Amino acid sequence: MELILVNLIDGLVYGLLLFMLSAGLTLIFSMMGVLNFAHASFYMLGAYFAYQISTYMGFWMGLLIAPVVVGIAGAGVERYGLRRVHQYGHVPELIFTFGLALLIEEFVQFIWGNSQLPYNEPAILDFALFSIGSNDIAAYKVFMIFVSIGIFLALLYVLTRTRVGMVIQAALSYPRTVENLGHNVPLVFMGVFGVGTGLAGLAGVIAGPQLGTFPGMAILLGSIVFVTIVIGGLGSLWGALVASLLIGWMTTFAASSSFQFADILLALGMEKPAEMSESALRDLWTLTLPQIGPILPYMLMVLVLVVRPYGLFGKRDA
Amino acid sequence: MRKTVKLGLGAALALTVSASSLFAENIKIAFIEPLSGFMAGTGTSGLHQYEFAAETLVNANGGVLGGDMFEIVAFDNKLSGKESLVQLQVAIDQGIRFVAQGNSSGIAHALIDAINKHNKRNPDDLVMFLNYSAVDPALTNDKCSFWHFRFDANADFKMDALTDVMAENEDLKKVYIIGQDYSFGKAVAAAAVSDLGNKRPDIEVVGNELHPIIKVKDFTPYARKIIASEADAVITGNWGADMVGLGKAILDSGFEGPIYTYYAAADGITATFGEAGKGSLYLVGTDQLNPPVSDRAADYITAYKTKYPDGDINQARIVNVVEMLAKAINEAGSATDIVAIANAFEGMEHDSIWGSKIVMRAKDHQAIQDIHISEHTDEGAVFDYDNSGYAPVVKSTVKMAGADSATTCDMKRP
Amino acid sequence: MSDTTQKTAVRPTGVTMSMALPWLIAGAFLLVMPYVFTSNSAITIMNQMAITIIFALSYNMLLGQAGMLSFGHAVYMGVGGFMCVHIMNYVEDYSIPLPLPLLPLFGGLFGLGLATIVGSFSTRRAGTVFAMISLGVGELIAACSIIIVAFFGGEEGVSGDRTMGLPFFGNEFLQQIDVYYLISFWVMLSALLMFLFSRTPVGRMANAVRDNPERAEFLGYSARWVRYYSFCAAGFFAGIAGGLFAISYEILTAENLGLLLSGEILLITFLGGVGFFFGPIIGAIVFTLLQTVLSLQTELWQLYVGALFVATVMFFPGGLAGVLMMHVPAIRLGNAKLLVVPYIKTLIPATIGILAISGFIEILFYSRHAPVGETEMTVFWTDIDTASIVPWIVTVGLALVCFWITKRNAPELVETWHRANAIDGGKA
Amino acid sequence: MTAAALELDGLRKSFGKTEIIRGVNLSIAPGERHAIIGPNGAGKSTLFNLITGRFPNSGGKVSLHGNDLAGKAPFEINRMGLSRSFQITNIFPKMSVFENVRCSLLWSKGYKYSFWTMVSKSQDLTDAADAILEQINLTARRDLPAGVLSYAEQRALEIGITMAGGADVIMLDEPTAGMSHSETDYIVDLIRKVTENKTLIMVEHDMGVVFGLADYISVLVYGEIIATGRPEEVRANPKVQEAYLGAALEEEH
Repeated sequence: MELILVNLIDGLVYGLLLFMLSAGLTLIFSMMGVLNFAHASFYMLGAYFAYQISTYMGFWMGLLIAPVVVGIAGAGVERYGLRRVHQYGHVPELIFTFGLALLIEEFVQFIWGNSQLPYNEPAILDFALFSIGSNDIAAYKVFMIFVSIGIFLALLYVLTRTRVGMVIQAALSYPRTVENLGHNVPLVFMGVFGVGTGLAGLAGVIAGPQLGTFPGMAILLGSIVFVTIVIGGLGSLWGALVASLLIGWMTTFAASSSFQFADILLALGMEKPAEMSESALRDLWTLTLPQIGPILPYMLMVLVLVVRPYGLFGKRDA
Repeated sequence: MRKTVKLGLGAALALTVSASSLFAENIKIAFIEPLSGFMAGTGTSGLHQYEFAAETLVNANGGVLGGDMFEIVAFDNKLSGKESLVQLQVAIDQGIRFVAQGNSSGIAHALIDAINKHNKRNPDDLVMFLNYSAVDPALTNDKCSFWHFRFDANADFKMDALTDVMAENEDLKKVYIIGQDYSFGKAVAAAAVSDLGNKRPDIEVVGNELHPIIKVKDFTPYARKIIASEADAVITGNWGADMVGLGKAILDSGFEGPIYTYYAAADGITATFGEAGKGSLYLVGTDQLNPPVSDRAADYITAYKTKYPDGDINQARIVNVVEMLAKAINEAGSATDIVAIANAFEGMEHDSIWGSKIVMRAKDHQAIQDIHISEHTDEGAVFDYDNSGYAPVVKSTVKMAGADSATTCDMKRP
Repeated sequence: MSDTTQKTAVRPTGVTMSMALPWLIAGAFLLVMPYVFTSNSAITIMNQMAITIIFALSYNMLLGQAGMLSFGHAVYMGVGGFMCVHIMNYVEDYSIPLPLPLLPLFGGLFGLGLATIVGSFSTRRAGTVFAMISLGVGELIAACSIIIVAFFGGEEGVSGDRTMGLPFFGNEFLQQIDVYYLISFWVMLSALLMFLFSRTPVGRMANAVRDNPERAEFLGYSARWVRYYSFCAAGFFAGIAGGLFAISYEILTAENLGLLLSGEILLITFLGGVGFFFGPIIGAIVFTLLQTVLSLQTELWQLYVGALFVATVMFFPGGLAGVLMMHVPAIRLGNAKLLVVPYIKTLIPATIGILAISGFIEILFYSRHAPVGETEMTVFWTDIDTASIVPWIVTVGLALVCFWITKRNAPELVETWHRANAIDGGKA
Repeated sequence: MTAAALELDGLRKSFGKTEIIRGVNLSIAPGERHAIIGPNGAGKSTLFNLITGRFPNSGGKVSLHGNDLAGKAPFEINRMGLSRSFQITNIFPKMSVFENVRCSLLWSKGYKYSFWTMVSKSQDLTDAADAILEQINLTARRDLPAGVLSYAEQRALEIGITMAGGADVIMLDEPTAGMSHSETDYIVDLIRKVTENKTLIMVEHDMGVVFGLADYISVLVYGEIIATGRPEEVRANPKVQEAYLGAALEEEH
């Protein structure tokens, strides 16, 4: 019971982190039609920039400055790269971001090397806030929850209560119409791309100390972010939130469960082979749920797409 | 441009990467490791250690066979089996007879498989595999080869030594085993279960878990489970980011007991754990750096750190590889007669700079040596890692670990 | 009507010399190559190229011909390859009289089999849905490769021995050169078949569905089934590539199924150019060279490859093949010679400028990572001392000067380009 | 009596709460040339999309030669002998003009999904495609990418593609939209030429075209047909004049 509560909190932390990434991506994706493969690379840049800033000015300045720097870099990429490629169509755009992801990874390795960076939680948050059973809940985790929820509320406010937000929302549903209404769509695109990548950068800043800061962190998270927004439905902020939390809890509970596939096989009336190494199904007999936890979201995505191609909350075709 | 690759760009582009050797008298060792990509740090660090060892321990002393110098030739395998095989072929075409590799047992399997086939099909052009850190036990058991020599202790030996030490701790009642879901992770888990069962049947294995390799983003749920299981100690074979992620999650969740590891050091890992890992992280491995065993060892490390201030000697057995290869070549009297060199290796005894005696066991080509259990700490860390002030410091030693262990190796000799 | 009859009269339906010529040249080229590059490693690299060519062509059946963006194409090559290694082992264990050259066919069949299953639900829609399903399925099967050890062999994969089959006209395929000719045969055959496929009704309709699936539906074709057949065919040829991989390397591992390889083949195909049949061939050759030869020269090769991709996408979305084919109108008009001088005046300084930048990057990289006290390195066959300021100034200065010259001469090139492509050409 | 070429029976379509097509009944005899007119937003294109299976209908029935089309996909309907063009030019822009036509011939020539025959080997196919190019006057543009043709040429190609498959019921959605007078005349001649002995259903705004081509006219207003008949009858119908025609005719002049 205690473990379930702890898992709920942990899943929430991870889910909200995913949301910060997928919120930006879903905005970019649905407005510009760009599958931004480099999105997680901006997340990585956030962590690296924040580390660099934190060595001079401390964690908090890194938290403030790094996302802005990442956002500006993202806007620059849109202005001087993506906008040029946009005329060729969506596949070249995707390949552009693909190449960009490669370049950013190389850039990071060139500047900071290949090793893990000692980017850690600020001392002020490096304590256990409370315990559930013998499990500590680190203060930093609670801090992450607050930052993510803050960002969500801010996004919600901007999108539903401001003029810019109205334009963006309209563009989400009717991308072509907005252009005809005389809005400066290239500027909106640049802004959305900048804000989206900035959000990814912020996610990197706060996730870096928790999940590690190393050159592989972008690849590790890259495709799961796509999975999230596809499951949630493109263009739907609520969908992104629901899917993020769903994936967060699903992977967390899968990892901490001790379900064995042997139980299914037994239930199917199969007999456990005496000599395991001879059995063709030996891998199934020893398989546990935690072993496949991280690939569950992919299964879910394939299922969702086959049954409902526009995702859980999407209105438009993906 | 990499200093060690002496080929002109034009020549290489023309694909004539054949034996156009500018240094015909040099004895070349092909170093096939990831030199680009996310594992490049480990690869480059290994390359520096090889170059330094060849330079200071062999070449500076007049080389082998009365004047032949060692030369390390680097090949980037991009951590890919396929690329390793391509680069192996390039190396063989350059007339290289010695192949050194160690990161990833999967690639080690691919390489030795290819070398076996090559040697069978080209008996006049033999190649030898110097495995300095791939620890999958199968390489010196079922899959053993006459052309393969392992200088690291294999995963079973290390677990044997580790459980020897654990068995002495009477407070230990419950142990949790967690590892990456692939051959090495499974080998560690299997060895831990069987060794603990033999040595301390009263210790309960409260968890035996595999997680997908390099796929887990957040290790917290695994850590929660470990704590909920009320384990007193954790054993893991994780490396790289999986080690950092798991270790940090366990420590953050309030785990108090020891975490026994294989690879929780260097390449940024030591610095990342820093103070948090002190008193919790233990490492099992060969070669003692801290405290230094002799002035010679200390001088060697100091010289290395002077040359590479950002680097560490984190794969110290490389020194043993280079010294023993020099010895074997001298004994065989030839740098090209691979069979004679292999025969010289078999049963060779060597006093390592790191204080251990090393015996290259003839029946399976597995080096038998001391295995140490070290603690991640800043106390007595004379030679720290990652310039962090912390390093693994040896706490206990198992002499000539696994010397009388059995092997399923059925060595086929030429 | 006379016009029509004339047109069809000059367009005979048999195989003409002009159609067969590129294939004959390619065949002759393949035969001669091993006499030019004799070393085993060169042959291994050429084998790798040939395998990548089939794989890339097969990928382009999806992306270029049928407009399906896949992130999981490696799976079909991998599964075909794994099956071939298993068959190789059966041949060895049970002495099955199977000659090695037939093996890739089995790879193809298993690739096809998997594609028929996955395609049945993934090709219902194109676009993002197809792309994401391919990503999901790719990830699932890649994950299986680690979990289902019984079939995929886990981390160390499955290895076999190609020499255990029935000797083929006395050849046991001991050496790479024997394998080279086997692979050459298959690469010619597969490329020809894939080319012919694009000329069949399904192949033509694949283009139509790519351009406008809705219109194709109103012509009586189900876009979904057209995509499905293209997908299956692509799976078949990917499987053949997998079978050849199994023969060449005699081992398959988890990386053969991974997303990394799937992404790589996307980049290769795009680099070569998706708009032309021969585009992926160029991409495969160039990328293999970069991967195997450039990586011998510098640790930063991925940086350069990444930059090359981004530059290609930004400036030449048609890929390398597109760049080549851009010149066809000018050549047809007989104006190609006009371009020679402006090209020399812009491209040579541009090339030198780019090389100077890469030299600068190399010096920077070296000076950051070199051991203390070591300052001598070799860049472009020149021994330099990184402690001295001269090489830094030279590379930066050279780059600036060269780019300035390029920028100055570029308008002339653009102008000449327009002139060369105008009907009245240089005469005006 | 043979079944009507196309019969609509109480056809309905709603988008959300809005009902766009509100019970359309229409019967078109084989060989008839039928025009559907109506003000903007009357639901003409929607009606087309319902008939051809582009949208699913919310109620009612469509039959082609007496066969119910319920649940049929566009490609199945096409195979039953109904072909359509689009209001917004809908061709294969990257393929050559010749390829465009050849692709539209493939199914009707019985090639189906075959991957064992070469299209270029079939003299029959090439001749047929060239004949259609001749008919639509695009022989000179044969090998150009369709995307670079002029607007009128693209419309001609669109019609060529539509009728190439040999369907006997042809539906054209505003074939002359956006054309100059001379271009319109060219297209009208073309339509007359290629729909010889076929059933033609078209949506059109240009009354000159409508009265020049159609045997029968239906007037669609707010999703309902308010009148059907010979051109002169419809012209004279006061309801039509009130609802639509008058205004439209005024606009004309």
